[in-house]
Amino acid sequence: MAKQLMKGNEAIAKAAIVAGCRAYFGYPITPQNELCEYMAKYMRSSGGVFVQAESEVAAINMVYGAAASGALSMTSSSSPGIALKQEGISYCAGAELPALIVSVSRGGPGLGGILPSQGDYNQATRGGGNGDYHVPVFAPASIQEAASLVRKGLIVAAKYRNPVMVLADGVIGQMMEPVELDPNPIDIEAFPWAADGNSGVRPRNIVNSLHLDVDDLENHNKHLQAKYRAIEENETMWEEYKMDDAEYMFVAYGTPSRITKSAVDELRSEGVKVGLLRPISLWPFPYEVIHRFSKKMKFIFVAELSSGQMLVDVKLAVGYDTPVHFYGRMGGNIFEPLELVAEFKKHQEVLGQ
Amino acid sequence: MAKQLMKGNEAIAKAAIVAGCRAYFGYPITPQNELCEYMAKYMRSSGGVFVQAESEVAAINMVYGAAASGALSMTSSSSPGIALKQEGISYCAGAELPALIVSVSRGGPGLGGILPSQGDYNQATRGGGNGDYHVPVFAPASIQEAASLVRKGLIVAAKYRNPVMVLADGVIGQMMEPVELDPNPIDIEAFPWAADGNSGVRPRNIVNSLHLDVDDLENHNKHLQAKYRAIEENETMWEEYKMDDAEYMFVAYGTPSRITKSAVDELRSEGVKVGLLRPISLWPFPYEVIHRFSKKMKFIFVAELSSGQMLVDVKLAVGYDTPVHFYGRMGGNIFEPLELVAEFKKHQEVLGQ
Amino acid sequence: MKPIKLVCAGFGGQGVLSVGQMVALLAMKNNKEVSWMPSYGPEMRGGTANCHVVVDDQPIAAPIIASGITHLLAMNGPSLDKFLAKVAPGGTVIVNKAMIDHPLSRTDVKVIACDFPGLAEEAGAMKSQNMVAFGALIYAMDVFSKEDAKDVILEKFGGKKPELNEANLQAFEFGYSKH
Amino acid sequence: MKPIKLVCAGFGGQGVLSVGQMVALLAMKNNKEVSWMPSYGPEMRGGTANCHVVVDDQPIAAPIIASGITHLLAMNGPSLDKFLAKVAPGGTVIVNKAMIDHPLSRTDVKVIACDFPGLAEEAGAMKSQNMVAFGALIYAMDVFSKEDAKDVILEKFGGKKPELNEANLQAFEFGYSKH
Amino acid sequence: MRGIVTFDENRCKGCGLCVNVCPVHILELDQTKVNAIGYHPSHAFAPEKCIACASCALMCPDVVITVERVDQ
Amino acid sequence: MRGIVTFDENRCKGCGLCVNVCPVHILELDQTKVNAIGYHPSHAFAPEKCIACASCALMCPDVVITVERVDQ
Amino acid sequence: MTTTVFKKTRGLTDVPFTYCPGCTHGIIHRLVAEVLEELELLDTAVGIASVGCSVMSYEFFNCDMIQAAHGRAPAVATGVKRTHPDKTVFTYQGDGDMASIGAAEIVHAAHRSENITVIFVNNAIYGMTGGQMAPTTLPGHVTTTSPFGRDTTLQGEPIRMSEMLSTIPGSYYIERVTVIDPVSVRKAKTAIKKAFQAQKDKKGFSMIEVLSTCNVGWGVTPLDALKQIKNDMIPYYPLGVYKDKGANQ
Amino acid sequence: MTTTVFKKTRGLTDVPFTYCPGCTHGIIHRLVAEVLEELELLDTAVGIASVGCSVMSYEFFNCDMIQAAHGRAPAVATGVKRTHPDKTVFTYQGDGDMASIGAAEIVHAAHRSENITVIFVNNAIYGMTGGQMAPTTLPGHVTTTSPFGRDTTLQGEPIRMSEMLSTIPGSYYIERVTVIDPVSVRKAKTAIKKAFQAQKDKKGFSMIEVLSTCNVGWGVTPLDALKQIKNDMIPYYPLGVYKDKGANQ
Ligand SMILES: Cc1ncc(C[n+]2csc(CCOP(=O)(O)OP(=O)(O)O)c2C)c(N)n1
Ligand SMILES: Cc1ncc(C[n+]2csc(CCOP(=O)(O)OP(=O)(O)O)c2C)c(N)n1
Ligand code: SF4
Ligand code: SF4
Ligand code: SF4
Ligand code: SF4
Ligand code: SF4
Ligand code: SF4
Ligand SMILES: [Mg+2]
Ligand SMILES: [Mg+2]
Repeated sequence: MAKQLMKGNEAIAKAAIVAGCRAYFGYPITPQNELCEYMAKYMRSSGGVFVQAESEVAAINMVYGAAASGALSMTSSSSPGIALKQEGISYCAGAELPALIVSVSRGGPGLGGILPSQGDYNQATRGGGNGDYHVPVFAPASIQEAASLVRKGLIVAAKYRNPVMVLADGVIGQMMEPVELDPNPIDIEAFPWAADGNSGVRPRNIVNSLHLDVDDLENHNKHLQAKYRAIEENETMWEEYKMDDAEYMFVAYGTPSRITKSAVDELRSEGVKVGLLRPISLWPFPYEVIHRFSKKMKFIFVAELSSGQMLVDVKLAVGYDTPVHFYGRMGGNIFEPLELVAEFKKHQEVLGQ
Repeated sequence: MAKQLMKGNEAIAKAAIVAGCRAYFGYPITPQNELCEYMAKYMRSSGGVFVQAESEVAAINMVYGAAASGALSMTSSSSPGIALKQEGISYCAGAELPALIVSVSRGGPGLGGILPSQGDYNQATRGGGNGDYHVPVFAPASIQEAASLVRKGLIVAAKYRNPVMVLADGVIGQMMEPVELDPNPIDIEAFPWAADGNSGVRPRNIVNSLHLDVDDLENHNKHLQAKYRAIEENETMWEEYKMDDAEYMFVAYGTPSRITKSAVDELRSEGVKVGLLRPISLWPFPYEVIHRFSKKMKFIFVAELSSGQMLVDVKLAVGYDTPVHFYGRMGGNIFEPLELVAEFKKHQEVLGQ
Repeated sequence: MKPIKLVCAGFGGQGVLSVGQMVALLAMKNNKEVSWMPSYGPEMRGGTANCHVVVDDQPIAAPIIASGITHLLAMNGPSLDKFLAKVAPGGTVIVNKAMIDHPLSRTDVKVIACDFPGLAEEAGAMKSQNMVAFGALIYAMDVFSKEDAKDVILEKFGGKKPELNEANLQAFEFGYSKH
Repeated sequence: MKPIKLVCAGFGGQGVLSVGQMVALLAMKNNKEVSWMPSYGPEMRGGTANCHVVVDDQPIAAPIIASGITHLLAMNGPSLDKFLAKVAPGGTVIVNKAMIDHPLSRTDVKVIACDFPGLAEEAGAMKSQNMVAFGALIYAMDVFSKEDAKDVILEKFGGKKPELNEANLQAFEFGYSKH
Repeated sequence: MRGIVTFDENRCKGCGLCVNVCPVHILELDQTKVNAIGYHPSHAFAPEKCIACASCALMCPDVVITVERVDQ
Repeated sequence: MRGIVTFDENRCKGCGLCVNVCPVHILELDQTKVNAIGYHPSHAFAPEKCIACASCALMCPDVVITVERVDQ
Repeated sequence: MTTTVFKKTRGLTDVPFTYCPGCTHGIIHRLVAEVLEELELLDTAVGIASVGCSVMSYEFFNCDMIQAAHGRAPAVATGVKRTHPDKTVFTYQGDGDMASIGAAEIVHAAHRSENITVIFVNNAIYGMTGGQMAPTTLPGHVTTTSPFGRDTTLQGEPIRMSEMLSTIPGSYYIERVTVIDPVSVRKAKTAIKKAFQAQKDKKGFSMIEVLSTCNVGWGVTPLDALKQIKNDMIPYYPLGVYKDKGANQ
Repeated sequence: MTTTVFKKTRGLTDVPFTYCPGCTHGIIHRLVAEVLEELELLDTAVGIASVGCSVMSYEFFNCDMIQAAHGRAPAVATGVKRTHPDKTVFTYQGDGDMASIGAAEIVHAAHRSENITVIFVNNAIYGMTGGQMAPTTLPGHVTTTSPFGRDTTLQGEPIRMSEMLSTIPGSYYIERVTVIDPVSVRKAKTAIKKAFQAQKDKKGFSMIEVLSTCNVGWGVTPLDALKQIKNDMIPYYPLGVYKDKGANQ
C-alpha cells in the first residue's frame, strides 16, 4: 500500500483489519478513541465485527468468546481500562486463546491524566491477572512500527495460542506519521480446537481454563511454561543503535527511545562513544543481549517515562558489575534530548571522565 | 486474648475486627469464603459494617468510598477476584487511601483450580493496575502470623495512606492452628483529609486521583515515590532461620517456607550448613539482606508453589555471582520436605560436594 | 512424642472434620503444636470430605500430609481406597467393621475395625458415629488421656447440643474400648 | 534542510490541526521525515487546540516540541501567550494582525502579522482563515513550493468541499503574499 | 396402558424425586443396596403396575430412568 | 414589577440560552466585546424593561446572572 | 412391541452430573439438551458455561462448549454469536453469576438484543461457594452471609431479573418457569424451546428463568426443596411470560 | 429597596465550570447545589463525582467530594453511606458512566436500597471522550462509534434506565425530568429536592434522571440542542415519576 500520513491509533486499527483481524470489541477511553472509532467505521465494510462493549470487562470477554470460537479478534484500551481486563487476559492465557490487546497508555495511578506515560510497563509485562502466565508485549517507537507490530502480534498470538499486547504510549496513539501498510492478510490456518459450533463434523470442542484436579492443572501449567520458553527463544526483539564501539549504553523503549537516539547523536557529535539498546519486545525481555553488552560498558543509562519500571528488568539483566543509572519523567512530562545529555554527563563526571 | 484453634480465614477476619477495622466489603470466592462469612456474622455486632458487594469490582470501590470518608476498611478475595480489583487498587493508591486487601490465592491462570498456589506473586507485588504505584504485600506462614500481619497491615495502611495487601496461600486460609489475638485496637488518629461530610466545621475535603495538569501529576508521582522509598526503608520484613553459619540458603515464603524449614532441619541433621531466608514483606522485598547473604553462599535455592515468580526478585537481589536454583510445584500440588532435600542434593552434587 | 500425621475421611455429614478438630483441640490442651487442614471447595460436592491433622512437639512444617500417614480414620469405602496407600508402614487404620469384609490390600499396617453404627446406636444416638471413631482414634494414638478427650467433646458440643452429651460420651467410651 | 519545529495553535474550530496536517503532507510529498502531534482530550474542552509538527531529513526524535520552536502559528491571543516563550531565537511567529496591537514581549523573533479574517473574506470564505495562515506559514518556511502546497490543499479538502476550492486557494495566495 | 420402567442404577443418587411423583406408587429407594457411587438406588417394586406416564423420568435430575410403553 | 438583571460578565460563555428565553426580549450577545475567556458576553440592551422573571438566570448554565426585584 | 416414552437425550454426554442428589440443575440440563436435539441444533450449537455449580456443564452438554469467567457469559456469547451469526449460542447461568456480578453483561446483552438464548437458573443462593446470599435470596432466609436471615433493610429486597430485563426494548422473549413437578417440567421445556426457536428465527435476546432448588445450600431435603419453591419462591417470583414481542404479530 | 430574585447559590464554589458553552450540565449542577443549600445539607454532604465531562465536579460542588472510578460511583457512595449513615451522599453520573460500564453498580445500589441520591445526567452520548455512542443514544443518531447512525439491529434500541430501575423493589423514588426551559428547570429542581428529602427521611434509593444536552457531541448549537431534547428525546424518554413508594402512604 502507498505511504499515508496516519494517526497511530488509526494505523493500528487499519493494520489489524488489513492483516485479517475480523472482530473488534472495545470501550472508549482517551487516548485510544480513534482506534475504536476507526473500527466502528471500517470493520463492517471489511466483513468484520465491531461491537462497542458496555465496559472493558465485557470487551475482553467478548474477545474471549470470539477467540474461543476461532475468530482472530482484538480489543484496545488505556491504563485503567487495561486494569479492568486483567481477569479476562488471564482467562485467555489459561484457555490458550489468541487475541490482540492494544494498550495506549496514559499517566497514572488511578484516573491520573491522559498524557503519554510509560507507567504501565509492569501492568503489561507482569500481568495483574492471576496465575503463572505471560503475555508477549511489543512496544513500537513509530507509527510504522506500530503497524508492523500489530501484524506481528496477530501472528504470534495465533501461532502460540496466546494473548499478545501492543503497548503504545499516548504519543504513538495520537501522533501522525507516514506509514506504509503490508497489504497482505496474514497466513493462519483455521483453528481445529475452536468451539465454533461445528460439532456435527468433528468431535465436540471445549474451551476452558478450569482444572479442578491438581495434577491436571500442574501439567497444564507445565505445558504453558514450555510454551513461554519457546516464545522467549523465538520472539525476543530489540534494536541496537550505534552499539558497535559503544562504551556507554542507553536503554529506552517506545517514543522515549527516539528522544534517546537524539541524545546519543548529540553525545556522539561530542565524541562520546555511546549507543542505544531499544527493547522492542518487553516480554520476552532482551536480557541476554543487554547482559552481554553490559560487560563492555562503563555504565548503562535507562531512560523511561516512569519511576523506573523497565529499569528493574535492565538491572536483572546487568547484575552488579556495571552501574545502571536512571532518568525518568512522569505524569505526561517528556524529557528532551538535551535533558538526557545533561543527566548523562553528570554520571560521566562522577566516573571522572 | 486466650489461645484459640482458628481457621486462617476466620483468624484474619477476627484480627481485623479486633484491631479496629469497621467496614468490610466482599464477594464470595473459594478459598476465602469463611472470611467473608465471619464478617457477615460478627461485623455488625462489633459496631461495624458488612456489605456483600455485587462483585469484586464493586467491593474494592466500596472500600475506596469508605476509606475516602475516613473509615478503616477492608476487602478480601482470591485470584481472579483480585484481578478484578486492580483498577480499584490503583485508584486507592492514586488517591492515597488506606485499605486492607486480603488475597487468599489459588491455582491459575484463568479459573484455574481452588487449591493452594503462589502463582499470584506478580499479581500482588507488581500490581496490574495502571501507573507507578506500590502496595505493601505481607505474606504470613502461619495463622498466628496471618493475624499479626493483618494488624500490621492496617497500621501500615493508615500510617502511609496506602492500600496494603496480605497475601495468604489457600493453606493459610483453610488451615486451623492455635492463635492468640492482640486484644487492643490499633491506635490511629482520625484522618483530617477524609471526605466525611464535615465541611461545616473545616474546609471541604476532596479525595481524587485525577491530575490533568502534567506538572501536577508529576509532582504527585514524586510524592508517591518518596513515600514508597520510606516504606522500603521502614517496613521490609524477613525471617532468618539457621543462617548464622549457612553456606547454602533457601528462600521461600508463606506456607512453603515451613516445608522448607523441615528440609533445612533434615539437611542440617546430615551436617549440611544450610539456612532459610523467609521474606515476610514481598514488597518491599528484602533485596539487601539477600544480597548480603548471597556473597557467602555456595548456592541459593528458591522454592515456590509457582513457576518461579519470587525467583526473579531473588535473582535481582543476588546478581550473577552466586548460582540461584529453583524448585516449584504448581496447580495445587505442594512439595514435601524430602522432595526439596532431594532437589537440593542434585545441585550439591553438581557442585561436587 | 512421635509426630502424629492423621487423616480423617468419609462422606460429608459423617462428622470427620469434627473428629479432626477434636484431635487438634486435644493437642492444644496438651501444649502440642498442631495444625488442621480440610479438603475444601467443589471437591466436597462429590459427597466426600477429609481433613489432615498434624501434631508434634516442633512447629508444624507441612499441614498437608502427602505421605507417611500415621493414623487414618476412614469412615467409608472410597476414603479407605483413596488414602490407604499413603499410610506409613506400621501406621494405624481405623475403619467401620462392615467395610472390611475383604482383607485390606496392605498387611504392614495395624487395623482397628469398629462397628460405628452399631455402637452409636447402642450409645443412644446414631448421630454419634463419629464419637465412636474419635474414641477408637484416641485409643489408637495412645498419647492423650481419656479425660482430656471427654472434656474436648463437651467443650466442642456441650453448648450446642447438650441433649447429646450423654450419648456422645458413651459413644466415645465404646469406641475407645470396643473393637 | 534545517529541521522545522512548528507549533500551530488557536481556538478549536479555527482549523489549526489541519494546517499542521497540511504541512506534514507537504513534507511527505517532498520525501522528508515528519511527525504531527496534536493536543488531545479534555485539554481541548477549554476551547483551545494545538499541534506540533516536526520536519527533518533525519528520522524525527521527539514529536513533542518542548522548546526551540522554529515556527509558531498563533491564531488567538492565549496561544501566543502560551507558546511565545518557547520560540527559538530567530524563529518566526505568524499571528493575526489584530492580535498585536501591543508589541511582542520578544524582540529576537521574526513576526509575520497577517489579517486572517480580512484576507479570508476577500478570498471569498470566512472559513478559509486557516488557509491564509497556511499560506503565510509556507512563505515563512521557504522550503516547500507553492505548487506543492496548493496540491496538498486540493488533496485534503478538494474532495470534501469542492465548492470551497477556489476560496481556499485564493486565501492561501493572499496569506503567502500579503503581510 | 402398561409401561416398562428401567433404571441406570449406578447413576442414581437416591434423591427420591421419582419416588414421590409416581402416580401408582411403585417406586422406592432400595435400602438394601448401595450402588457404585454410594447411594441407595431407586427401583420399581411393582413394575407391572407402571402406566408409562414418565413422570418419574421427567423429575429425575440424573437421567437415570428410561420408560417404554408396551403397545397392545 | 421591575427588575435589575446583572451579569458576571467574565463567566459568560456566550451560549445564548438566556437571550432566547427572556420574555421581554431585552438580552443579546454583545458582538462588540470579547470577555476574558474569549466569548461575546450576554448583556441587557434595555435593562429597564426587565420584569425580574429570572428565566434567564434559570437557564444560564454558567451561573452568570443575578436578578433583583425593585420593590415598589 | 414397545415404544420408548422417555430415554436420555443425545443432547447430553455420558458423563454423570456432578450435582448433589436431587439438585434440579440436572433436570434443567436435560430439558435444554432435549430441546437442542429436537430442534436439530446440537451439531451447530455453542454453549457457554458460567461459574457456579454448573461450571462443569461443558462436560455435560453434547455440543461445543466454552467456559466463561464469572458473570461474563453474555459477553462471551456476544463474542461467539457476532462472529458466528448462524450458530446457536446459549448461556447457562446461575443467579449469583447473572444477577450479581454479571448484572451489567446481561443487561447489555438484552440491550443490544444479542440473538442468544439465556438459561437463567435461579436457586436463590450461591450453591457452588457454599451457600452465600444471592441478590435473589428471599427475605428472612438464612445463608452463610445472611446468618441472621436476609435483612431487607440492610440487604434489600430480592431482585426480579425477568421483570427487570423485560423493560429493556431489546429483549424479545422472557419467561419464568420452574421444574417442581412433571407439569411444570413440561411447561419449562416448552418455554425453553420457544426461546431457542426465537433465536433460530433471528428475533434477538431470549431468556428463560428457571426457579431451581439448592437443597444442600438451603439445608433441606430434595423433596422439601421442591415444596419451598412452591410455597416461598413462586409467590415472590410469579411464573409466566414477561416479554413476548412475537405475541402480537 | 430591592429583593434578590436569583443569585448564585452557596452550594457552588467560585470555580468556573469547565463545560462547553451552553452545556446543561451547568444548570443541573446549580439545581443540585441549590437543593443542598435549601435543605441545609451542604455542610454534611458527600458528593461522588463520576468519570465523564462532570469528572471535575469535585471542584464545583461546595461540599466534601470524592472522585470515583468510571461507573463505580454507586459503589463508592455505598462505602461512604454505610460508614456514615447520617451524612447526605449523592452521586452525579453521566449516561455512559451509569447506563453502560456502571450498570451493575447502579442496579445493585437500587437493589440494596442504598439510602443515597443519584443524579443521572442523560445526554445520550459520551461527551468527555469525544462523542461516542451511549446505550441511551437515539436510533439513527450519528456518533463517532455509530458513524452511520445508531443501527438498532446491531446496536440495539436505547435503554431506559428510569423504567428499568423502577422494577427493582429497593428503589424508592425515581423521576425523569429535563432542563430545556424555565418551567422544566423548576420541575427538575422540585424532583431533585424530593429525592434528597427522601434520603433525609431514610427512605432508600432515589434517582433523578435529567435529560441533558451535549451540543458539542451532537454537533448542533446550544439552542438547537434544547430543541432536540424536546423533539427527539422526550418522545423516547417520557418525563414523569416512575417510582414513588411514598405516594400511596
Ligand atoms: C471473579 C470471581 N468471583 C467469584 C468467584 C467464586 N464463585 C464461584 S461460583 C460463585 C457463585 C455461584 O452462584 P450461582 O451463580 O448462583 O450458581 P449456583 O452455584 O447457585 O448454581 C462464586 C461467587 C469466581 N469464581 N470468580
Ligand atoms: C475504566 C475507564 N474506562 C473508560 C474511561 C474513559 N471515559 C472517560 S469519560 C467516559 C464516558 C463519559 O460519558 P458519560 O458518562 O455519558 O458522561 P458525559 O461526558 O456525557 O457527561 C469514558 C468512556 C475511563 N476513564 N475509565
Ligand atoms: S412411568 Fe409413571 S407409573 Fe411408571 S414408574 Fe414412572 S412415574 Fe410410575
Ligand atoms: S429421581 Fe433419579 S436420582 Fe433421584 S432417586 Fe429417582 S432415579 Fe435416583
Ligand atoms: S429576569 Fe426575565 S425579564 Fe429580566 S432579563 Fe432575565 S429573562 Fe429577561
Ligand atoms: S446563558 Fe449564561 S453563559 Fe449563556 S450567554 Fe447567557 S449569560 Fe452567557
Ligand atoms: S450446591 Fe446446591 S445448586 Fe449446587 S449442586 Fe448442590 S444442590 Fe445443586
Ligand atoms: S462535551 Fe458535551 S457534555 Fe461535555 S461539556 Fe461539552 S457539551 Fe457538555
Ligand atoms: Mg445460585
Ligand atoms: Mg453522557
